[in-house]
Amino acid sequence: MIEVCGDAEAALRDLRDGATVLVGGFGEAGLPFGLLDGLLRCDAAGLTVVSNNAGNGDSGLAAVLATGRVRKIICSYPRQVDSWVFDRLYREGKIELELVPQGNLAERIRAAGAGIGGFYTPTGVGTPLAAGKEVRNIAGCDYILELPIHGDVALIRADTADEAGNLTYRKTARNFGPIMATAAKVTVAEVNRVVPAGAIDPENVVTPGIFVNRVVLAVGTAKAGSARSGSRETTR
Amino acid sequence: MIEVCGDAEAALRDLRDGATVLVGGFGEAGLPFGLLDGLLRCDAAGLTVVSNNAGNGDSGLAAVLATGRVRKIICSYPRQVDSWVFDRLYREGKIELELVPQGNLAERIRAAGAGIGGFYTPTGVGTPLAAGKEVRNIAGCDYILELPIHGDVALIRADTADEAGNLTYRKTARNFGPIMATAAKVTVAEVNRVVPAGAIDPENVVTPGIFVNRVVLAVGTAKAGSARSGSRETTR
Amino acid sequence: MAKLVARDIPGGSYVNLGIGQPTLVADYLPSDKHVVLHTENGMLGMGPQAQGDDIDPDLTNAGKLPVTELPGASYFHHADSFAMMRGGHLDVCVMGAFQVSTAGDLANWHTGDPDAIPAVGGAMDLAVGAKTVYVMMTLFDKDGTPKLVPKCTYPLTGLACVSRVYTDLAVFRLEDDQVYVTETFGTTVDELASRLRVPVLAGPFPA
Amino acid sequence: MAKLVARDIPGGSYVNLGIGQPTLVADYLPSDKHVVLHTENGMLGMGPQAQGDDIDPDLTNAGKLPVTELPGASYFHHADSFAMMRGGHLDVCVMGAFQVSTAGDLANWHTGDPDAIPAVGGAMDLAVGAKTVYVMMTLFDKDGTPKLVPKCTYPLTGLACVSRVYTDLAVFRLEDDQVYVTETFGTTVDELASRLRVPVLAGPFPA
Repeated sequence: MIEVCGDAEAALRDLRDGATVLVGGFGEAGLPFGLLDGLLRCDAAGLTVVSNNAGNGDSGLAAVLATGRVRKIICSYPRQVDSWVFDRLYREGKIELELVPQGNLAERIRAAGAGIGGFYTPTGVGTPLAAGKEVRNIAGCDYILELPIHGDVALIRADTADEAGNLTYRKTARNFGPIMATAAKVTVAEVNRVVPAGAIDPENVVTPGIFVNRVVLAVGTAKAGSARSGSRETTR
Repeated sequence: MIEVCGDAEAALRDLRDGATVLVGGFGEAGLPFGLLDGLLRCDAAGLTVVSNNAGNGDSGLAAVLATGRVRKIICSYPRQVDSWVFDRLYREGKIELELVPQGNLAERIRAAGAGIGGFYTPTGVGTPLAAGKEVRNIAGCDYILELPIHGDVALIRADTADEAGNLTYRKTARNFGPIMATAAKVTVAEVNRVVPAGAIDPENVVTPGIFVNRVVLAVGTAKAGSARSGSRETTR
Repeated sequence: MAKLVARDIPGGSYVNLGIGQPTLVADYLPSDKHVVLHTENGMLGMGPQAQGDDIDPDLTNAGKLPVTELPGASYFHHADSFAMMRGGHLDVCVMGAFQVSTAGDLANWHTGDPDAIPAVGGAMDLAVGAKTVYVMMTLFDKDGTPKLVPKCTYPLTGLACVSRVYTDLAVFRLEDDQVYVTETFGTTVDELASRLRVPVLAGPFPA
Repeated sequence: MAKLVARDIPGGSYVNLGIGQPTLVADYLPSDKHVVLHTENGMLGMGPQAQGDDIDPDLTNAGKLPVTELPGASYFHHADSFAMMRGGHLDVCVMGAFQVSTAGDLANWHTGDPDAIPAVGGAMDLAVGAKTVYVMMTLFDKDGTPKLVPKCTYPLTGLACVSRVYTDLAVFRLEDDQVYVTETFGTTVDELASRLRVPVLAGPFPA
């Protein structure tokens, strides 16, 4: 059974200083704009954010970075044409960057959710991003050891939630949502609608409810990927 | 684009001596009975079979083992009330057994499909099944190193295939199918029906077509998990 | 015994019930307790055993028995199912045992008989993965040998994983290498202390 | 150049087209060639760029541009998408490059400028994962410096991964540390040999 929160602040009520926050999305597809807006209104500082990108324009993740409350970002692709907020903080030395190849980032998040202590990946071998990492030859190929990335909170964007917490996603907005949901102590999903348990075909559930703690309905925002507001079709 | 084979023998035409064959199923749910019947009629010997169980009764995987053409089985739960074929071969020293905890078995198959060179798992630490395996302490916990299990051929049971090779499954018959499909050079799926590309909602595809090479329609067998015969709804 | 286990499972938990006796626990979990059952072959939201026309060979539990699905169920493949277990997402798992040690070590997959054909299934994954592991077993085997032991002599399933042991004679809580007796059935803590080869303390369940 | 790459992609291949120029290759892949496009943000069966009402902010390619879906498409999450790449399931990927070495080493994510903000994305995963890596680039940079080099001086993306290089002046095949020129455009093999700092051999494409 999930908790359907009235607003993003309620969903983020136990966010603490120094927390690691996993933020879904690839570019703006799958970015939980409503939850990020809620994050703006939280006090927690010294955060580590794990997300594929480091914000675009002035809203969403960029607005969160602009508060100065993010100490470090772990991502694969911070530099974009409109990543000026991150760019400035980085050049001013106000934010730490851990750059991780995208597939290793995804696999490290999955490993955290799957109870894997570490894994050997071929990605990055022989490159500067393997610096300081253990290299091991297995069956004739070189691999580097990568460790899991655990989150305190995961903020993800989904399409439909049922009251058992099961989630579906929309198209490529699925991206990091399903794996981040598994890797955090508390997972909050921003959704377009909440339906009764049983309304999602069990064969089509992408994220089982065991990985979801709280849900908030999306509010329409000008830049939101799935911009339409959420609806609660029914309550139990 | 997948190849729809007329029968199991055609689908198994390039099975070679010494091949590693991944066989889906948990008990009889998801066991590809038609493909296993086809395997009976192949000549390939010295096979290694990877499957959760080691056959029940006298049909399916048990019948394949009874041919004496399986040199080794990698599985988690060979001993069952009706596993007499395996039991006899094992006691006679005619089959080698590699016993792997079920989750490590699943993760090793996934690792093969995912290009992971090895991974650290907590499962089995301190037990006889960790004998000879590297133990490593990471962040205060002990883990053992497990290596991927690659297949030459995967034989799986699915529900619907589209002509792009996308698969859906039925209920708990899904079990090992999706991961075995990723871990073999050639994947053959036994299905209940083949539909045109586009007939499966892209959100509901469980195994993307990239992992599927050949499809055969299921034939009704008395013991088959999904016993109804397959149908080809349309061809391109 | 199944009734006691059911009583002690917190409402809203995600629970895996092992093969055999533990499956009986499901009969004592009222639906308003909102316990969600996991079966490691790939399902959450498992319902009661299937009967008659509801039997579907594609819908079974880990014991390969036909079961049903409840509203809010989901299906997933084996790697995802065991990731769920290994990753610490299940609140409780209930398993049988040959032996449990005072440190919470579990032996339940092999008697050590060199002639036995070994089979492990998902027992080791459950032992390390679930947040809490409850064991259901008789306290003594047929020869009267205690199954709650200072150190397991049977091959281990997992280390320091069991937190509660439900037996025909008493319920035990294992904590910091201490054994607390929290309930007795037709016996006393003193009598248990004399029959077991491990020190036991009388102790109520924590709230 | 995009047309040549498209010509050389085998029918029925699963292909990832990198950001920028490689995306143009899609325009030259006729549908009867049955090439299936992968985008690493989580889709197989990607169609052309979306226009007008077809634009859906939830359906984008790896360059974050709106795209469409073709019949037979599928969506999957990032761990599955990169497992597909890393696991060697893609037949061809096409990327841009700053430098390619004769051994097939690829440098395409960082110029080495210490002031630059680094960003890598999925380039390293594609470099190690795809069965064959084609590079599209100009053969010389603005200063006339060759980009096909004995050894990359820019930070590497992957080792020994590139097998073909499509440039404005010629197409190259890299094999066993040899550079074969398979086509030239307004130049000759001899002329190329004199302008490059690596030995080149004239060689036809293998069948």
